[in-house]
Amino acid sequence: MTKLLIQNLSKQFAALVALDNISLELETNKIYGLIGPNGSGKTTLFNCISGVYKPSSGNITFAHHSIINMAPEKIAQLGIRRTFQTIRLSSELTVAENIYAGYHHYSKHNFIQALFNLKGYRQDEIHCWREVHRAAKLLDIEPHLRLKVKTLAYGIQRKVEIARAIISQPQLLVLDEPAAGMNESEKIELTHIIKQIQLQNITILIIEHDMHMISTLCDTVFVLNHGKLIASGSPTEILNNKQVISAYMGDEHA
Amino acid sequence: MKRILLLPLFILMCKLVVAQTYIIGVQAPITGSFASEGQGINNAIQLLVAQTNAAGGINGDTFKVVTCDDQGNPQNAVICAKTLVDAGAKVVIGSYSSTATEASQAIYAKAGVIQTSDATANNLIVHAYPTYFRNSFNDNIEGNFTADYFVNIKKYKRIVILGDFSAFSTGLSASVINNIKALKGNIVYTGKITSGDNDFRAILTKIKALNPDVIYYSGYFIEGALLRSQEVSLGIKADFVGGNSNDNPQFLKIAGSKAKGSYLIGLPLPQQLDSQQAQQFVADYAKKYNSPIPSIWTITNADGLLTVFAAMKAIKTNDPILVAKYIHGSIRNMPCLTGYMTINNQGEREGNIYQVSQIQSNLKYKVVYH
Amino acid sequence: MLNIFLQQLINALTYGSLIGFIALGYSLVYGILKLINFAHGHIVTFAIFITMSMLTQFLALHTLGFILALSLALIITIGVTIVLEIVAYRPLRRSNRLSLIVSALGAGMVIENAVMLIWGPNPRVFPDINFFQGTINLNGVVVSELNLFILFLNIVVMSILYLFINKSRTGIAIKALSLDYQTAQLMGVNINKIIVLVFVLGAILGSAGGILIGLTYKTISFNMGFEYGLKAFIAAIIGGIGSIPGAMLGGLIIGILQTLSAGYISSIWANVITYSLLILLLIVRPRGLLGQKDIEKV
Amino acid sequence: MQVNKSIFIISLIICSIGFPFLANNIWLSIITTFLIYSALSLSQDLILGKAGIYAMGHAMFFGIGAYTFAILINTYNVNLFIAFMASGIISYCIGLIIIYPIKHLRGDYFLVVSLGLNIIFINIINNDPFGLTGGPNGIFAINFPSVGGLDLTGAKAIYFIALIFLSVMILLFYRLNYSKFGRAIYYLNHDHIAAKSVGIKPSLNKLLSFSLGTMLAGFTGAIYTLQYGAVSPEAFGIEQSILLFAVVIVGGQGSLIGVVAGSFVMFVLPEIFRSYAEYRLLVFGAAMVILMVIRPNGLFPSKFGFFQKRHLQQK
Repeated sequence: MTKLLIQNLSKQFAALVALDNISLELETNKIYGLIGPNGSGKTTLFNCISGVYKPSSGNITFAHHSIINMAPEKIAQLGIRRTFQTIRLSSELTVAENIYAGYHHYSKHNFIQALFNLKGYRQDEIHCWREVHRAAKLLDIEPHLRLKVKTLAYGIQRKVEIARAIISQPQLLVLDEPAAGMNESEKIELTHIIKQIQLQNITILIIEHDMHMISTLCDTVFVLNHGKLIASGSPTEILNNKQVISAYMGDEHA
Repeated sequence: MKRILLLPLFILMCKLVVAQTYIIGVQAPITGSFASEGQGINNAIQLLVAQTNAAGGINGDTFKVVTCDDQGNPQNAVICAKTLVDAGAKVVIGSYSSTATEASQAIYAKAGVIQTSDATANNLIVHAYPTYFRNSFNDNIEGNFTADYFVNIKKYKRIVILGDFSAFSTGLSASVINNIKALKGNIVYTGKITSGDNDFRAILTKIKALNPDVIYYSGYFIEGALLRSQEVSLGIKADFVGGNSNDNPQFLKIAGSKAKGSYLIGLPLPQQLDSQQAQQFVADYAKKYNSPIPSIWTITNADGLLTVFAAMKAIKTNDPILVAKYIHGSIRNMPCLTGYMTINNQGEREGNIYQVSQIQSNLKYKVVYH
Repeated sequence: MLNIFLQQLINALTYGSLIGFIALGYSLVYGILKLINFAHGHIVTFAIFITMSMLTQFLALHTLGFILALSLALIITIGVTIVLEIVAYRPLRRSNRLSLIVSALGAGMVIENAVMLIWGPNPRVFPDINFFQGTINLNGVVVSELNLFILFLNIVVMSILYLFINKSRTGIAIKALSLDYQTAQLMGVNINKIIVLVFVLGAILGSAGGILIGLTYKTISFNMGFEYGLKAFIAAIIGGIGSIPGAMLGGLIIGILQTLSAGYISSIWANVITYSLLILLLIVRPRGLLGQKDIEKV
Repeated sequence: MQVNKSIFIISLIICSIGFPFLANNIWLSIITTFLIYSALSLSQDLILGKAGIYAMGHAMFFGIGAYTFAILINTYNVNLFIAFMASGIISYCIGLIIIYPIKHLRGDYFLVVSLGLNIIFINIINNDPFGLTGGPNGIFAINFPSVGGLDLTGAKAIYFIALIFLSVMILLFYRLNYSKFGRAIYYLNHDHIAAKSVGIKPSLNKLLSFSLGTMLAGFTGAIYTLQYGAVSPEAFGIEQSILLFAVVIVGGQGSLIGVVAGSFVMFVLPEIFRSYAEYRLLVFGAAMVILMVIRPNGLFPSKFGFFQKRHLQQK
């Protein structure tokens, strides 16, 4: 079943064509990889999907909704959640409070209930606290829940971001270089975690430079170069694709 | 816990300040845009009190001045009024502006403190507080005088009235306009400028197209002088007439040679006061503070205090209620720095010492009508 | 009717240029530090007063005295600006933007009240100089020589500044710094030196505007910095803060709007009309007229 | 810690109730002013510190509330309570109407627009539209009707009204952090891109926090009118707006104690030094600079946390 459908998507910044007529399709409950050299338009594509950028032309359909002119918060409410290349957490807040942000939209109490600490508010808080725990458990960061984010190691902060994105049961999770800055053992752990997330019925699209991780995780890989989709297929197909090799290594290696 | 203990301590401190001598309060804009006027009033009152104390005080009391800066705004005026009442002031001079005066009136009246101010707004007398009296003349007297001069003496056919957004200027403009209308004069344009601005060529260019005989400005001297000099440099032939707040030596300095030929309607300048007493006061002030008296308002306020002193001497008591009662109605033609002081039952100063002076080519004032 | 309109246009352009000069100071500093330098208007006031003092001191020497007085005044103003930068701005460069703004507000209060204490609360009169005193009357349209000089200076200063920023080594360093602070530092740009330079440049341009204000309107007062500073700051924003031609353009627009609304619609509602139009302009062009649209890095 | 804190709060309550019976008139009036301005600064903090909207025209809404209250009572003889409610609601509506078209402006551009609106507001009330605002003089000597035989214009009565209002606001602000709305504006202020990516609506929350801030300012304006019995344009000008802006930064953005302390520093300390008239503002300005240099995040930087301790302990 098709989850996300991108048709003829283009994005231009003044003279620069960042995305050039991209079309791709993601199916439910699979893990997709998005690779390509630096500046090939991977993050721009993510920003178009999550609504941060307005595409110049083309269409994006998610679960039968056209999300092309939707505000980022609307898209997030539909069930597309993302992480960022550079960590965007509130460093003054604790891990729990940061993860809670992802659940915010589903929190049900009103201001009067919060003001007087009424029953509805208390129940809501307990429920959300449970959800926070669940997400933290999945990412294996439960022990850090009460610590401020700024005191934690980079690898853990990355995981907090992922926890924030999955707490509300998204249908599509878009991860922008989740393993950047992690060491080998952390990467292995992360690979395991992402597989666990997939088991929650979540479709995942992931930007990553680590080919090993991509090939162990992904069902399908898309390759971008200069804003164009130059290849797609299973990891083994991609690794042997001449165009992909030349994009990465330069023409003389082809 | 320490923080909590500090509060009562503050309160105690404030209670201790209550002094033993007869206190005269000055509520004036020591800072802010009227700072020069406020400081002038404060200086003059300090000088008078020092002189009176040196002469042995009155009825056995010596005087002490407590000053409060109201910055010319009503909110601070209220705080000042409460401060001065609590400091034990029995007489308060101030404030300079009508707004600040009006805001503080009720508090002084309630506390039985004599208040005198130079503020000219007509509505200050509406409540007829028994303790308030005015030491200058109200807008209506000036409006009447101005309208009469324009319509009957100069026979202007096309009159332009300008003002700024201050309460004072708005009140004076309204009064002049009403009086001109009553005399069937022809006003071709009324407008306002923003005080603090320097460039009025836009409005003057518009006025130029209306071809007026006279431009009257009811605001303060800085803008007045700028209006005059820009009027001349734009080649507008109309006479320029400034209201009483254009009476300031700065007017001549700012407008320079362009000032000549313009008229000012107002009270005499400090230097023009002819009485011996006034000249002595002007000289004493210059000697003590090493600067000239900023304006005539400094002197009318000094007159206010002198009136209070005179009343004290006349009834041989310093009780503010009795003094105030005496002032309302019993002070008649009392010689003072600005001529003669007459206070009616409402606390309004009566009479009229307005004059029209024209600036001559040697940049001196010459009284042309009074 | 045409005469009147031309006269209004000249009024607008000269007034607008003066505002523009001060606005340049806001824009330059903003370009680098993203700081609304609320003290700028007061620095300008200080420059005017110190120039006045120097001029009255040296005016007997005529042209030579004029130059001497101007240079001395400028040196003192630059000194004050540098002290201000080191004391009030430098320690806060890395913290929250808003604290920098409040520090600038405080610094402005200090300067304003210092001017009041030094020169007194009374408005003062700027001394007359020997040149630019004449006026030219073209068929009823009056232009003073000073007005012409202001317009001329405006063009000269703009061109020099444009060349300086775009062609000189230092200018390019300023540009680099405004684009990316950290990279510029890595590239060997001496940040402290450049920032001081920008403040000084702003102060010089502001002083020039201030002195021209003194010459044009004659009257100066300790609190004039607030009014002029506010107008100039708004001009800088309207033009697109950070942009040099934008600051001048913003000044001219304010001059034109104010003149035309007071001259043709209503003097009583002039401020309402002017500011409403300015706000409308910002609603339509949220980054000012010549401001660059910044793309947020995600 | 917990016991200490309750002792502190209880003594604070006792002190604030006992204060008017011990203090003299000036101090009662200064402290009442302080309470009013604290409430006003808190309402500015909701917009500036909590929601991160650079609004520098807050005195305008304070003025709208004050004028509404004064006009309703003076010209239309409206019931005191209705007039009070109206001043908040009208301020709220105007705030909503004003922010709607400019909600997309960011940072300094918003700041300039709000300053400009404040200038327009002052110009309008100076022009005495429909003879309602009394022009530059303002409205004076407002006669407040007594409510149920109680004279609400006595110094003590106004003190308690201001105290109750401020207490309500403090409670409101204290609980704000624990509510959905408070958390939303925190995330948006901190990183609006990240907040949007988890589905937090930026414009709705911006509209809401701005208009709520203006509503609270409107109520505060009504209490101000009650205290002074007069309104005039000067109290609502841009100088006042800039000062309010500074209070929030000096105190600490988003910090309850900080903003109240900031109001004390900016509004009460100058009263104490009133006798140094000429030097007052010089010292005041220098103090602002020094304070910012020493404590760039304000006197009491905000400590934000939105899970209550007992929640954390539950699991």
